Amino acid sequence: MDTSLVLQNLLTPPVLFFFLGVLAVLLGSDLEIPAPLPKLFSLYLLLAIGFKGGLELQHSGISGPVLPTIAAAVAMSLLVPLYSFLVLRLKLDSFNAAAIAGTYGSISAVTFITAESFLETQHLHHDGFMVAALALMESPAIIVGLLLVKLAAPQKRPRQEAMRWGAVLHEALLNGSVYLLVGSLLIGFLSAANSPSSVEKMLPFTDKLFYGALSFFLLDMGIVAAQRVRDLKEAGSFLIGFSILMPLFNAGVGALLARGLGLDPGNALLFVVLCASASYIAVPAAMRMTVPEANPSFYISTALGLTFPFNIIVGIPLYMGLVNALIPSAG
Amino acid sequence: MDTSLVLQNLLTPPVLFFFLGVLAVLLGSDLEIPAPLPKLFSLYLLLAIGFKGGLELQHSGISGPVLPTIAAAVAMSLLVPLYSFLVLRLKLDSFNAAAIAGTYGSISAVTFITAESFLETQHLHHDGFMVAALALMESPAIIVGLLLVKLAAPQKRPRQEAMRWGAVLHEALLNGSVYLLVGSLLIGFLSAANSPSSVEKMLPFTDKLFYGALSFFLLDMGIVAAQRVRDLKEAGSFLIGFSILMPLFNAGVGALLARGLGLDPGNALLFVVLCASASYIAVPAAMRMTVPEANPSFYISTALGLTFPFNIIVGIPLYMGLVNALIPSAG
Amino acid sequence: MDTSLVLQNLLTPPVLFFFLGVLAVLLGSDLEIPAPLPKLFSLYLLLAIGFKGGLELQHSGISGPVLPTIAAAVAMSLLVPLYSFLVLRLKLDSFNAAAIAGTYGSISAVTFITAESFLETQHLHHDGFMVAALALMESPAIIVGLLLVKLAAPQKRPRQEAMRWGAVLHEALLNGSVYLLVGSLLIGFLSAANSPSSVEKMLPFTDKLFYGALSFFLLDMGIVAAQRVRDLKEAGSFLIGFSILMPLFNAGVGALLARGLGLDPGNALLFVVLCASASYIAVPAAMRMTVPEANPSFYISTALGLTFPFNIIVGIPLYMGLVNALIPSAG
Amino acid sequence: MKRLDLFISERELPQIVKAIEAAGAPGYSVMKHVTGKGPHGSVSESMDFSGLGANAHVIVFCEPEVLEGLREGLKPLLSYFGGMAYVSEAEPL
Amino acid sequence: MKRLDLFISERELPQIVKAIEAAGAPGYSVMKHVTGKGPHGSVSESMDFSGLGANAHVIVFCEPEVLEGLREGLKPLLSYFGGMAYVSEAEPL
Amino acid sequence: MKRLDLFISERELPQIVKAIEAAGAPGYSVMKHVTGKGPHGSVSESMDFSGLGANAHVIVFCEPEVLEGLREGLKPLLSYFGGMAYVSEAEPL
Ligand SMILES: Nc1ncnc2c1ncn2[C@@H]1O[C@H](COP(=O)(O)O)[C@@H](O)[C@H]1O
Ligand SMILES: Nc1ncnc2c1ncn2[C@@H]1O[C@H](COP(=O)(O)O)[C@@H](O)[C@H]1O
Ligand SMILES: Nc1ncnc2c1ncn2[C@@H]1O[C@H](COP(=O)(O)O)[C@@H](O)[C@H]1O
Ligand code: NA
Ligand code: NA
Ligand code: NA
Repeated sequence: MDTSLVLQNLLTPPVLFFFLGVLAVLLGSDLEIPAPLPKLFSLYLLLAIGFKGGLELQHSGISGPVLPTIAAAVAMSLLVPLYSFLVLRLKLDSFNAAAIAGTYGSISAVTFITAESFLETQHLHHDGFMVAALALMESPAIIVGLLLVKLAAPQKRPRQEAMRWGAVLHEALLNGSVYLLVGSLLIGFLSAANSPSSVEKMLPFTDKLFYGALSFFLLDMGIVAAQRVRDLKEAGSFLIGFSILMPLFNAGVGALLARGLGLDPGNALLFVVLCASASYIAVPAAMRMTVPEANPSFYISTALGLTFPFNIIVGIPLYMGLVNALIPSAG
Repeated sequence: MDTSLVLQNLLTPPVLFFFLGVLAVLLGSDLEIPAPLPKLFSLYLLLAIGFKGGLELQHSGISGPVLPTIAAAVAMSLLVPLYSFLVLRLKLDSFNAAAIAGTYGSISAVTFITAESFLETQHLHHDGFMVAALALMESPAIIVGLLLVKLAAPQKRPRQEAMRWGAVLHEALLNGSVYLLVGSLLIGFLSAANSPSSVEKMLPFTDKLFYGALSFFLLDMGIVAAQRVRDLKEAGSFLIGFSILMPLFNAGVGALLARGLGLDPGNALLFVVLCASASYIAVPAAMRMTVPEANPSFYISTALGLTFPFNIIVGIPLYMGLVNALIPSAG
Repeated sequence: MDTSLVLQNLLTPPVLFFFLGVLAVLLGSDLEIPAPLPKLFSLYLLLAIGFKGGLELQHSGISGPVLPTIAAAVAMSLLVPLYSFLVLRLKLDSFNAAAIAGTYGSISAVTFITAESFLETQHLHHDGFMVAALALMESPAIIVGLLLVKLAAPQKRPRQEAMRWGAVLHEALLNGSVYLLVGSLLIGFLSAANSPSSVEKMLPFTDKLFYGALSFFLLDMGIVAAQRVRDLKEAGSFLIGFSILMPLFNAGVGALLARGLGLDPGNALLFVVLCASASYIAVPAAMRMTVPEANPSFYISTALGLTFPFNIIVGIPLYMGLVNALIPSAG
Repeated sequence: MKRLDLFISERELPQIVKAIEAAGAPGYSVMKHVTGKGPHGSVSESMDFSGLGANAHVIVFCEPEVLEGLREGLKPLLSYFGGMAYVSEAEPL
Repeated sequence: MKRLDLFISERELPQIVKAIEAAGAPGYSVMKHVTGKGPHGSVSESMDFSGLGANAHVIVFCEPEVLEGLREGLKPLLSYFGGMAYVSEAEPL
Repeated sequence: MKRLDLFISERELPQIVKAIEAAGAPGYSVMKHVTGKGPHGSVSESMDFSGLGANAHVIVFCEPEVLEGLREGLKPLLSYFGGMAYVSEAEPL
């Protein structure tokens, strides 16, 4: 493990503000970022990352590794929940196992963004189509999670109609955060083709502010993640182990796939981070609706209380080391 | 109708984000921008547009077409409610007719801003004094609206004292959004004269962010406008027709006036847009207070559910075509 | 008193927006910046001022006048409450006297920031270590305030346990705003040393937006301060006199100290402003918890309703004049 | 003791509060951002940006005598501007 | 007249409101951003950014007959999704 | 069953919640951002930016026995910090 990479990641404003938030909770400070301010930053980050991805996708075009990479990403978002479910069923009932499995098949946009920022400090190139992969990995995992419930859960559920496929697909595809991300991607794509001068005028908002807004949001994420640590005790050592080992395993699979796809180191890191991260935005909201039998504190505290901090703090530089070992830099 | 202008307008981020918001409602996405975040953007836009207008007014000075244009704008804000009222009385009672009439005499700052952005993509010059016209068109229409109620409504209203002129003038002149717009205009004007270095330091906030913040706000406006479409059915075909035809008529009158005033194409477009737009910020809040007998869903859904989207999407390029036909460009 | 300095300060956007807020209340406009938007700006300003201070501290290093200045600042935050308490006890009970005394020993970050902006329009240099002084003056004053209650108040208080020293130190040191300011300072300091490229990416957020965000926040501060003026009547002429004369006296002491410390005019002004300002962010929240016997409208309305506007409008240029008289500019 | 629950538009809050104070109520509490539906239709928070706002929920605990004054002062406002008011029983803790 | 106080997750609000309307209630009021604790654990506002949200407090004033319909429509939702409901007495002002 | 309505400063919320939990209440609900007026004067939201905040409205539904414990735990807090508390009757739906 390349400790200099870890240190380089650690001493940047986004990660330090994340720590500041965690520490606020541990020390008992009353620092608080009241609702709906975190929502403002969350909406902004989704809009900006989508828009920037759309611009880059327009410039790079849809060729070369684009489609295979996106296909591989979607495949991972279908596969990860399946094998996660099998592991989780060792200790948990079908409802909880399916909800957590879906969470780990999906992605964390903030982890992705932090990895992008890390790449920029490393002066490593990455492509806009990775944002398309990000956008397309959210929904399939939700659907697989719910499919697992339908197949594996006790036959008679009181409100079976809540599981109508229409409702599930609706939740998976039109969930606010998925919708905003995909919509902004399309808007970036269309604007870049038709109105370069208007794109220019968007950049101070979507580009220049981005890093600072990410740092501010991570301050809140640090607070929220640390508040979840208490729940982890309730979740027990099995889930704690799962929250670290499953991302590591997924990262390994992701790195091999990235190598097979011929991705360059920057895109490879992002691909690995997509595989290794777990959703705490779109998926919990979907699961609460469609698998109310599952305990939210399980799927939120694993994804947000442990996997997210792990990825932000040591995961990203660790995966960079892995990528560097597997994929020789072109330079 | 110049379809290339329509397309150029359509494929810019502000209009596309507006569409994204509309589509979110039509498709049933749970995308939501919770209160008071839209208020943040609304306050910001008023502050920034006022401040920028004040700067430009300081630089251009108050000469040439400035005073006649402002006088014509105020005249239109008095006239439009009068003939609108006559039309509306064909089908509606005095209360509703007066409230809607006032709405159409007043202006929509967001439509104005979107038109400014459109002019910039067209590389057409426009002047700061148009913001002064914008600021001065809000209050007279409110007053005329209430005057119409007083004159035409049944003599005995239960809480006559609510219609004390003091209260009405207060609401018209000191309404939060009118006040912020006019105040920011004055601050821009004073700062530009006395402290150019401080103006320089304001610009990243008021200028650079502007386009992105407008796009974000229009995402919410799209959501809110689409939610109003349901109310339009209740309003019936008369009001639906009114919401499209009255702006078109007002645009025609405005274009002729702009030509008479000798405005160049950029300022002419803004003048037309002021005439053709209807208020859904200052006026509804004023009407709710002073004409509670009127049905808010009528004056909000016409101005916000139909006239606003119409102007944003096809109105602006349409009016540009009209201006281009009537006023030969100096270039 | 140098009236040209007063005018130069007056006609800048931050001070004009403050006036606009005050006037909104006086005229009865319904302009409102709803919660939690002011909190967003308040958090942002603390984060940005801390971060920038940390950067500058890293560049300047901890040498020369840094430590003596910080020590003098902390000493003033201990001393001011002591002699303020003696003065206040002439008319008030121990609880109210201690709470107000603590308020005046502490500082107002927004006054400090406005003074920094004033220095920039004056093209006067100032150093990052002054932000460290700012950060370190908040807590001691809170502690002295509570010590005074403990020593001087009636022996038997109903909930003595609320005054446990642990709780008091906790409140003083981990109060959200103190914590965010100190944390951001450290993050700026660490980032500047280890990741200059990431600092570069923070600047559009922390630097470029700063002046505009300050102006927006001061609009709200104007509203809030003017709403407090009513309470001042209740507070009576003794407290009104105190709110003006005590800052002037503290400014005098501060200016002499600054001269003794050999500070250059820019840093000297900031030092004076720290001495002359009173806290209305960290301290009231702390006092409400730990001296509930004191009347909040007293310590809030003096610090926020009178001392703050006085400092913002005439204090800063006045103190500049004083500094100019006492400390010859190096240039 | 009586408990009065009022649901009115945020926009009318200042007038309602004035009437409550005029009736001599010993205190009141206000919650804004209330949405809902009533005889006058649906109220959402979506016009909040315009200053129009949603509903407010006002609670007043008072003696029965004060309630009479409140009824007198509030009824005309409610019938003119819309809004609902309900009374129930309560005791201080 | 009856007063019904419901505490449910914001996420289930649309379904709860649908059930209230289906039961023929004359109106209802909704307050969001409610935190709290109940048999299913603590609810805070910290996940608000994710669309998960906190609790909502729904109040319905209605006649006793309507309450029966509400009970029928709401009970299954509450037992499936969690949430609490309490009834008390009230009168129009 | 009993219903307890508390109105206190947001700043004292953690201590109040602690007392409610200590009294063994089966649950509680909290609404922040409550403004109002009482014997100790007016409370607005304008100091929210400073962390001082407005009032909170806390609701507890519980059995009469638990109410006794709540009274004991809450009364000293209310008399020291200010705040009001009212009790009424309610039944589960
Ligand atoms: N039956 C009811 N139960 C609870 N809240 C109600 C009821 N009827 C009306 N409301 C509330 O009172 C507000 C004003 O009612 P309205 O009379 O329609 O203006 C509505 O928007 C609801 O928030
Ligand atoms: N005894 C109670 N008193 C007041 N509110 C309660 C009570 N029990 C539950 N609640 C509220 O109802 C919500 C849902 O409860 P539950 O999902 O059943 O745990 C809680 O989060 C509280 O806001
Ligand atoms: N009679 C009342 N009716 C409703 N709410 C009240 C009443 N009295 C006090 N309150 C609420 O309780 C809060 C605290 O009151 P206090 O600190 O005792 O002045 C007030 O700010 C109001 O929100
Ligand atoms: Na994943
Ligand atoms: Na108009
Ligand atoms: Na001080």
